[in-house]
Amino acid sequence: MNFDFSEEQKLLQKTARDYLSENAPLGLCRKILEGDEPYSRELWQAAGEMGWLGAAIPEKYGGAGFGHLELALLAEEVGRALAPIPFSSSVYLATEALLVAGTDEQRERYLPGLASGELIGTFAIAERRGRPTAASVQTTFKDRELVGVKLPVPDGDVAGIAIVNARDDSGISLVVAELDARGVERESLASIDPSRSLARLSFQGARAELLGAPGKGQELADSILDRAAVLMAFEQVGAATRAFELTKDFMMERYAFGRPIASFQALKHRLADLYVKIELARSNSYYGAWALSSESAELPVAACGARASASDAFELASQEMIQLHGGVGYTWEYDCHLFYRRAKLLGLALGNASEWRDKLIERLDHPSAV
Amino acid sequence: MNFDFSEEQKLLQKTARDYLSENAPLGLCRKILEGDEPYSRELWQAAGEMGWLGAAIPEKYGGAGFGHLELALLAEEVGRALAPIPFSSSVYLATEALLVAGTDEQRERYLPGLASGELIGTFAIAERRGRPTAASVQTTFKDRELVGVKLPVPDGDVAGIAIVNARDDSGISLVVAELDARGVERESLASIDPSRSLARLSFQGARAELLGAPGKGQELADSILDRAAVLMAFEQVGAATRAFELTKDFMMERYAFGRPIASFQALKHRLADLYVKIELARSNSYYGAWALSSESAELPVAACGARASASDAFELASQEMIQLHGGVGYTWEYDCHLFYRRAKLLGLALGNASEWRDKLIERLDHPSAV
Amino acid sequence: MDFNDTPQEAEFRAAARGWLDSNAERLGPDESPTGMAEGQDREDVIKSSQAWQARKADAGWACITWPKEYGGRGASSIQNVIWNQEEGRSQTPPNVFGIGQGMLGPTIMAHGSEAQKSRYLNPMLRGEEIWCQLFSETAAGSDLAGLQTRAVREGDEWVLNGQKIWTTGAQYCRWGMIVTRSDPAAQKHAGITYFIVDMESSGIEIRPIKQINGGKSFNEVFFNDVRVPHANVVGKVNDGWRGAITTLMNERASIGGGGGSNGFRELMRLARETDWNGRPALQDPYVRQRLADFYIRSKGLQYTGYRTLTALSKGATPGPEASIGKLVGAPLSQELAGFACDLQGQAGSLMEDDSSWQSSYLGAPGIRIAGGTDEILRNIVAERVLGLPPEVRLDKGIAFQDIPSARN
Amino acid sequence: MDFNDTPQEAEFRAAARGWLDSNAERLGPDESPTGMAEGQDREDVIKSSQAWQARKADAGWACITWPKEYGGRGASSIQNVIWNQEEGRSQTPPNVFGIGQGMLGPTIMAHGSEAQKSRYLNPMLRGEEIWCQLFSETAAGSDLAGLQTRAVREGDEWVLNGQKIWTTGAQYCRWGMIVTRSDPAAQKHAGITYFIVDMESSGIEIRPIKQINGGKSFNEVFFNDVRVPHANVVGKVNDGWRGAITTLMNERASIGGGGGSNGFRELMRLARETDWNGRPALQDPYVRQRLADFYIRSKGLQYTGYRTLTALSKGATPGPEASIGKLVGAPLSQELAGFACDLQGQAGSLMEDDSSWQSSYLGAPGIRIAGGTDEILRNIVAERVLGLPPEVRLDKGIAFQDIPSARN
Repeated sequence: MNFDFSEEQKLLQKTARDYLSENAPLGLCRKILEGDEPYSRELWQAAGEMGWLGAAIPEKYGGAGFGHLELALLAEEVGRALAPIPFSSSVYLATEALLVAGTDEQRERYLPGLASGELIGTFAIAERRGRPTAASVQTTFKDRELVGVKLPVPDGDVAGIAIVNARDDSGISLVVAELDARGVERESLASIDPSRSLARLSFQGARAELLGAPGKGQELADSILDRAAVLMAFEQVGAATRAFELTKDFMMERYAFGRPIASFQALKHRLADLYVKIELARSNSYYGAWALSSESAELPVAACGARASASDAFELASQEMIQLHGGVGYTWEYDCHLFYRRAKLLGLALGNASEWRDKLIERLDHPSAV
Repeated sequence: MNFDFSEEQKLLQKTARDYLSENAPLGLCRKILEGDEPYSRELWQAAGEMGWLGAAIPEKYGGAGFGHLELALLAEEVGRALAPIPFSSSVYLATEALLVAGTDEQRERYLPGLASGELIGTFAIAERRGRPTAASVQTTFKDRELVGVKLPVPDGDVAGIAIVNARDDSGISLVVAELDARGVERESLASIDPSRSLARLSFQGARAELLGAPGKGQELADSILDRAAVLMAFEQVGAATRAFELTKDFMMERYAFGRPIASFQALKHRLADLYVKIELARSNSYYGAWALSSESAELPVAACGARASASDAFELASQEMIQLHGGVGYTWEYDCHLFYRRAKLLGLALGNASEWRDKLIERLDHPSAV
Repeated sequence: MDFNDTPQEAEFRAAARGWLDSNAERLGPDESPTGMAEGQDREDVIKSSQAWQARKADAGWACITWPKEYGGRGASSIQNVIWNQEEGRSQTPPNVFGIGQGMLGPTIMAHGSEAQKSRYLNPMLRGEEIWCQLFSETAAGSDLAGLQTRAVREGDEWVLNGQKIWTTGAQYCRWGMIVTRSDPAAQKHAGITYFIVDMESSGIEIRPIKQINGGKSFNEVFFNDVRVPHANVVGKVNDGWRGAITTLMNERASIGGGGGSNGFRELMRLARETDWNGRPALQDPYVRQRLADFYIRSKGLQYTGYRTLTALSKGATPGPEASIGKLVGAPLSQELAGFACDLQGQAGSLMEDDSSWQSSYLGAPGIRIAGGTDEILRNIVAERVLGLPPEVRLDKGIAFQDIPSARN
Repeated sequence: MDFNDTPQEAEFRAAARGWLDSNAERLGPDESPTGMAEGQDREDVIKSSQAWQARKADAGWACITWPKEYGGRGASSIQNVIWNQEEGRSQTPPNVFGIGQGMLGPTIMAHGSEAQKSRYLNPMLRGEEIWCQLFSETAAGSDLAGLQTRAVREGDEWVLNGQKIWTTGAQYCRWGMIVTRSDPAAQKHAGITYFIVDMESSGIEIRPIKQINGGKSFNEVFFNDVRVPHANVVGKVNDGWRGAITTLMNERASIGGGGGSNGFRELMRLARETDWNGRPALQDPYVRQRLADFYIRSKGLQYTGYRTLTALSKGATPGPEASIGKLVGAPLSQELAGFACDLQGQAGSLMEDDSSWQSSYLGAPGIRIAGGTDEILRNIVAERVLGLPPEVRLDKGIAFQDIPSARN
């Protein structure tokens, strides 16, 4: 039984944590949140140089060739830092899509740029409010041209390529579209977390090409989402843990009635419950990482457990963070709201926790579908 | 604004409470639970003599003619006492069914006996595990004969009549069947709360007669269940309140670490939350009582709110009661389990809380159906 | 059991409605009175608010619960509720006098000198002078009596130094009431003095606080050698906690019964109009469970408010039970808004406008904190409603200055 | 990251499995070892359990974590887990020695006299003598150090009077270890003495406790002038709390990793087979949400157990983190069983047999209390895992006899 990361993997994680605590304090997130820049270009470039963006990309495509366990730990650190970069869109989604479904030619074309950070990718599947189904996809792909509107698209304002699901003659297919090309219009949209951007992408006959087999778009999207779900779970667990630690530290320092507020039993029990919730999410995420890295048939089930528990844990942590800080926690000046906003954004990014719970039982009920 | 019971109604309630605390201590419930008697005949007889059983029955049918507000308060007291009598089956269900749908002749035939307690009635609609629909009713009514099995039927072992839903040529209809007649077999079943009995009723061509219009069984059953739900909510709120009070008293008396356990903040907050939950259930139940007694079109919605919140409140109260008593709360000797068992029994008796929540939104969505 | 006024209440309601109908426009069933929006010209709002207040005062409809000798009409709690209901159905300007009229005026009546009563109460009632409350500090919120703003006597004056926070409307207030630490060597509750302070004094600096939702309705107020005449002490020196308690009790009493809309109807509409896995979300059994739970809690609160009103109507005074309203309502708002975001799927993270669900989700945490956190409210329910033993106190029986206020 | 043994672990597992396969029957994948059912003939069970224990002892497979000098093999924590896994896959009798071998034996090794070690440890290891733990009292559960059973010295003997509760197996135990109050004038933790007591002494009365689910696995044990030789004091007089702590730490350590079945698979089956509003309950989105939540918590526990095992495998010793298992698992069992009842509709209140959901629902509250209530476990997580400040203690620094133990 070795249900833990290796010493080398932990060293990589520590290096990342040290780098981020030096170069990406929460003030960096705040700077993007309050300013006009859509993301931190410096941090993004550095992440590319350090091999984080290509952690799971084989060396022959310009990646670092580490693997998914390493990537999971990097995601945890990105989460801890609330790093204001399009990491999830480009790395968990676009890159994984190409790894899962790209032709060799497509990989050669895009992966080196994604690994270095020169190219940002994203995954554009939402079209309207609610929980989508295959039947609700309106965007069409015909004669190699995309027509339709996707929104919101995370990081759609800054991405160079988008993986898009669209309806064609064979059903739903995935395609890859270059976003600086003719026939694409982008509009930035206000985000509940302005440190991470959202956009509307309008495709008006934009050129695109198939990614993976025609008519397999739904299955491929599900598979890509499963992979991203595990990585996102690590990002959420990382952020939840940071929120928890900051809250605990605050409560040890903050006195009321002559003693630290961390000494009040009702608050101690709240912290204990939150800690337990985060630890269970962490354990579920570990299992997801094992399933992802070992290409296990259990991935579809493991991804659901990791994603649902990590979403819930981060959301609760961000809510408790404000509440247990009291009045100052509700001020713009304190960092609590950075976590509160990010928790909602990440919680919705790949479908909310209840969608993943629903999928979980569906998959447990039909093991053949796994 | 007079959202309260009148002084006369409260006096009736106080009289009932005094009577029950004298004549139906928790030991009476325990006696039935541990013994072979299916219910307390003495208490039942007394309840008939004091007019409780006929509280909502007009005087011309032998009732006390008080009304439903009075009945609601009596139900609260029956709940407080965990009275081991077939009150809900006979009074909330069978009596209400006859009041709602009976012909004058049927009322004259049955209501005087139900009011005095000489006759016990029940409502037999469950046939199998799960949440039933009209389509799942298997019992048939043809040529005035019933064929089918109903289980579990609360108090079916001691009832003289049962209101039964059955399939006939016109759809689902309600019928009334006398249970001592030929073609009826009864079997007592083990109950999670042996102070209240459950039975299987097998109808093998038993004589029965229509109650209400043919084909209207589903609508009538829904309407009867709504009325019973409000009354049951009072019974549940009464029991929850008693559980709460006993727990609070215990925690004031019980010392650990040199102080009463009621002084530990985490436990204080638990009690506060439980109190609030019970008070909200009480308020929802008040609204239900108003809707029931005023024949308001809001009854179907009000009943859902009263029932769901009262079920949840009593279930939580019964669980917290054991937990906050600690080890002794888990012994047979203490009374906590009487509440724990009763909460589960009552919570399932008319359909569980989630069924009522589901109905609530269905009804709010189709106000025309109200 | 009915929802009708008693004959006396109906008579009072008719009188109130009669006056309101001749002096203001009646709102339609779906209209709400104008609120004070962010960015609206504040001076205009205050002027129209003052004009309306003066009109009410002239007709005897201002501060109706105040005794007649101070210009009120000695109205009962239930009459006050009725008046508020009726005024709420009229198109009237936002009220900016609540803190003074509801909390500070009654404190001055109870503890102030005759000179203070005759100087301050009438302009307060007429809305000519607006008041603010200077209570919370950065390190004294739930534990208000841990306040550290210093007051030192110099002859006939006191010199104030320190910092208050969460002060509503400090920019446009003429007067404030401030609790200060006048004797750090006394026990915690025994060295507090309560003052009326001229908000135009030199040494006062007001800075708006930006909240997490971007709003700026509160302020920090800094006191830097601010001089206050001794005549402005409310009650006795070092006995200010007694007056502060009066203010806080009136704050609680000013919480009305009833429980307004928390957006349930809008959530039903959202669920009806949102596709969820191929059908309207409202048809999804899980969504239904969540919605039903929100409805039941929200109605449970509303009906609890009816019970409170009934008690008031029978002559009771508002008690700590009113804490339930905020304890249930604030987390409910947060859950409901968060669920509404979730129901929108990925689009739930779009921040559309100030009245969106996203905006409510950002605003909700403040409601769970302001005016008593969830945790303080649970303490109040536990101790004052249920009679459970108080917390073990480590800050009793020693000088304030010896109470630990930070690690080491 | 993998689920394989290290080479050393694999070697140990092979050795264990080798011996087990030649001495017991291997269970099929869906079989469980025989448990001790209510009503089963207890003597037979004990005899077969003792026979199996002796066989293990002869081969060096008894109490493998004990040092070699006491008959164990000085095995590591992870080896112990592996052994338990393998033994659990064999058809073996229920183990009735756990309290002695897992908790009391290690206490005697740490604090006992040489005479005690040589007299008691070997028969304990071989299963020849069964032991029980006499700790909790009616008024000393979560606050164990509040115990009141008196021990008074008379020459070379001590006289014990009082009452213990929740003693497992008292009827068939040869020896017990009991904590007593030997000096009520000392501070709470300073006047406790720990004894080995002969359960066949006169003055001991054992009464089974009936639990709410009808079970009777625990007892009350009454001590009425029970005489214990001074030689049976474990550790020093009045210093028994130290030994008691050792016992409790070993209790915690004996909680294995892994988290067994809590009935999720059975609940899936129930949901598949139950009609809910016209279709299988498993198709209902609300039911799915509840099931998924149960699954995720249950798997989260199992994987947390894997993390603990991994740490053990790397040489760590079990810490207070193990408290999470019970803190999560016990309420989960109650919710899951309660939900299963609810899913059956009205039929959910039928009490069918001892293995029904109804029976689990009645048994679950006990799990939330026995061996540390939810609340005590939250304290442990808060204080020992997270390092939050301890509770304010009113029972320190004064004589035990002066600590309030009841109102007035």
